[in-house]
Amino acid sequence: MSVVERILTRAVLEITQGSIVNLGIGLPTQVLHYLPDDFDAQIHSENGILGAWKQSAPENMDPFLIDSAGAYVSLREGASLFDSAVSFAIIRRARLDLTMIGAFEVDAQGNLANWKIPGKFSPGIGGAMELAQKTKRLVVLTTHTDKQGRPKILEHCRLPLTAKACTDRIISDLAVIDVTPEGLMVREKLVDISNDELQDKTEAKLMFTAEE
Amino acid sequence: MSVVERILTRAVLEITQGSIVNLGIGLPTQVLHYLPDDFDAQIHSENGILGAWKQSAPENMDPFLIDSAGAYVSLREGASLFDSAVSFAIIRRARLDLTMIGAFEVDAQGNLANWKIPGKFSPGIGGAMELAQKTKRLVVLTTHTDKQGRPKILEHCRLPLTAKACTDRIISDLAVIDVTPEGLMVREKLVDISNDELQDKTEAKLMFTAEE
Amino acid sequence: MKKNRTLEDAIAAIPSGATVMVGGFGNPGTPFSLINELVRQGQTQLTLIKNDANEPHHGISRLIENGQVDRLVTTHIGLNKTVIELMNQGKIDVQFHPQGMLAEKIRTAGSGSYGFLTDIGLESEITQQKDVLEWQGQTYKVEMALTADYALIHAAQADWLGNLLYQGSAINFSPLMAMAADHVIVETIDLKQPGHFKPEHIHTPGAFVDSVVELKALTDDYGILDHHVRR
Amino acid sequence: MKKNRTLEDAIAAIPSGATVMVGGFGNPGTPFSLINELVRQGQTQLTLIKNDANEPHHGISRLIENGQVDRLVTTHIGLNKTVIELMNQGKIDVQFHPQGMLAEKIRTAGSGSYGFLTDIGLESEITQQKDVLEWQGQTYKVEMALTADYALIHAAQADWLGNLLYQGSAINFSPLMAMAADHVIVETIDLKQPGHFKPEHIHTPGAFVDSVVELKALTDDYGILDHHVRR
Repeated sequence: MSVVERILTRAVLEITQGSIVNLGIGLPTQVLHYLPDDFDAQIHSENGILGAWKQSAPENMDPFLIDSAGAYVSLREGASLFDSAVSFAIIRRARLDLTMIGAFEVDAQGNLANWKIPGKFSPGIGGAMELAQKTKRLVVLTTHTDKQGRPKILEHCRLPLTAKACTDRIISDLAVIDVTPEGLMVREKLVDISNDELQDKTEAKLMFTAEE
Repeated sequence: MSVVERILTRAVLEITQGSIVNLGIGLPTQVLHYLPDDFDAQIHSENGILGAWKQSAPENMDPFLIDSAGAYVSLREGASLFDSAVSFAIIRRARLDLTMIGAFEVDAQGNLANWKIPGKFSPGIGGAMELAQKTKRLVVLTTHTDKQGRPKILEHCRLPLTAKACTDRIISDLAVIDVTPEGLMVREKLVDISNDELQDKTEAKLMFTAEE
Repeated sequence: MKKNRTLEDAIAAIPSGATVMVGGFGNPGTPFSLINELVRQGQTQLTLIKNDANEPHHGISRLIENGQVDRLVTTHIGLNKTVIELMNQGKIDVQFHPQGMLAEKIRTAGSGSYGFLTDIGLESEITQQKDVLEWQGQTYKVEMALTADYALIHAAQADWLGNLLYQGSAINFSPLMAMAADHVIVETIDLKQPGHFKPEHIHTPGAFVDSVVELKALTDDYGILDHHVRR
Repeated sequence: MKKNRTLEDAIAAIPSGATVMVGGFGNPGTPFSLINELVRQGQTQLTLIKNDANEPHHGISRLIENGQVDRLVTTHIGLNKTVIELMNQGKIDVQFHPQGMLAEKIRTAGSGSYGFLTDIGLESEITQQKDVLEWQGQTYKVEMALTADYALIHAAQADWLGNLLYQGSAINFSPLMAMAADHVIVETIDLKQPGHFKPEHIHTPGAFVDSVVELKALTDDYGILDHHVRR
């Protein structure tokens, strides 16, 4: 299983029956394809969809129906379509049960940085700030380290923040980690790795549950 | 012709082809019934209608379709229905060409008072304040004097104002009077009355066009 | 997730002392069945937010006449002499707003914002100095968002995901209140399966709705009021 | 009043230097035909307001690449490397807003208000101290309304009174921009007589629309972008 597949396979378990879920650009949008076809969840896309679903075959693809990342999607029964103001009203009124979102950096306080690398990458904020600040439950999907092998889970974020203290859980290719008032608590390991090895790949101090 | 009929018969001439018009509660709502059946105007009702039209026969009356005064109305071809926020967006964005509105008092500066008589009558503001403040052209329909024969067209309004300097024209049962930077200018007389008699029934100083 | 509830259960969730938004402009859009159940259950000390007070012995006027309402936030109650009388006797506290301001205060809450800047009524007696803001060279009135614990909504059609469609002039405040209230209770005579409606035709997406009550019939309350028929 | 205009006449009304809102989120809702005519006519020094910059050589990217745009107000241009490059070279001034803030700034203008109070981004680097308001014991960011001289809108269907219906995810910013701009120009492939649409299905009432251009065909611009098809 690839690193990405490992994250997505675990991420899909976060979605509970009957919930309303936003899947951010990048890794999260791919979670949709890991959901069973009959799964009872409503996918919100901030460009104005509640009830987005997997892409149709090319002959049925609707050029006027994309998700927020630009990929063509279909609609489930019971889907609704609306303008961007209503779409963000759903977000800011905390009517989303869950948002999964990507990260450049996430830290021990649950701070998230995912929109800007000054001088290098600044394509704009998109919907990330409102999703991070207002969703009931925010789960960050990220590789545990960057391409150079440097930790992405930090003691304190160094990049401009998307939102403060917004993250509830981090799912990396190595572990599932909760942000708790005491700090980062490792809940599951997704590979065969010792506590010390996992800590080595993480800048922030990790806590491990008693039974491990 | 009754006093009311005289006002309404003149008022209907204010509505130009293709215009968007709000008819306020009271005398103005009755103007609708003086419009020719094929007249090209869109009647806006602030409870969420553009394209309201004359009441249907009882057997076709829709209990879910009223104007802002509570009277059942019908819809013209091309009518649209929307929520109260959009309805007042139309008003505040000055997309109405004309509003006709009732008055307790109107004065030489075009100030209008039509919502409150302190200690006596205060059923609420309704949509009057926004209509008066934001419509491109505001025409006041009013009897020239009140039931006790006292002038309603004053030098300065004494009641709490609905909006300042909002009135463009006053149509009473006696005359059509424009609010101009110089003061009130009588444009037409609707009955056989001398300038002096008309001035006697009016507190504000009236101007008369040269040819009279 | 199915949002169907019985009339009794849906209304029983509302505690005394709650702030309750009620859809409707006059009769159209007034959720008479939800209101009548609230009369039957008898919760008290309510704050109601509605465009008007309906007409005597009808709609929210029944709640007010029954002594269940401490406070009414509204725009115009000219068609209800009974409530005007109760207001004049000091038996109910009535707060008036310009109609579009009430709509926008509710929508502002519904969009997750806290207030907006306007010039409506800025120079009138409805504006108190404490609400006036000098900001970057201009003068505004600040209108604060209006939230509520519950909203009672009549929809012409719904599905059990909570997607709502309104009809006629019954739309009015309902989509705004559905966005603004923490718990949204809807009545409808026409409950369909999800997928029945074209997604573009849905006025209120189900995300905003918590409970849907299917009515067995529309009572006489919903019918034509004779005195509004033109002779 | 008939609002039908030719493509050429409708766009010729826009002067150089104008502020122009453009509907669309990615391809859906982008009024490619109106934009391509604006490229052809060559007005310059434009300020554009759009969710994104489309993709290279497509939609508003053509206006930007053609040097007609001084300033872009947007939320995310990650799918347009060409415009990112022009921004980094200082050839276009780009102002970013959080997506829902951009939507709400436009809707606030569209509702005739002047600004709103929010907490989005209040503690982030996007908030400057000059925009922070202490008001009745709370701290807010003031977001000011965003108006425009013109809006360019793609509607799936329209009538010649200017009533508009959108489809799919092509709704996005269009109804908000139609409310907010002083002059609203609409393109549609499907122009009907008034009365064709159910009044409850109309997304934008004709009161907000000034010109309707009937398209003879939807060009390739409106079709599927192969690189967004999942392999």
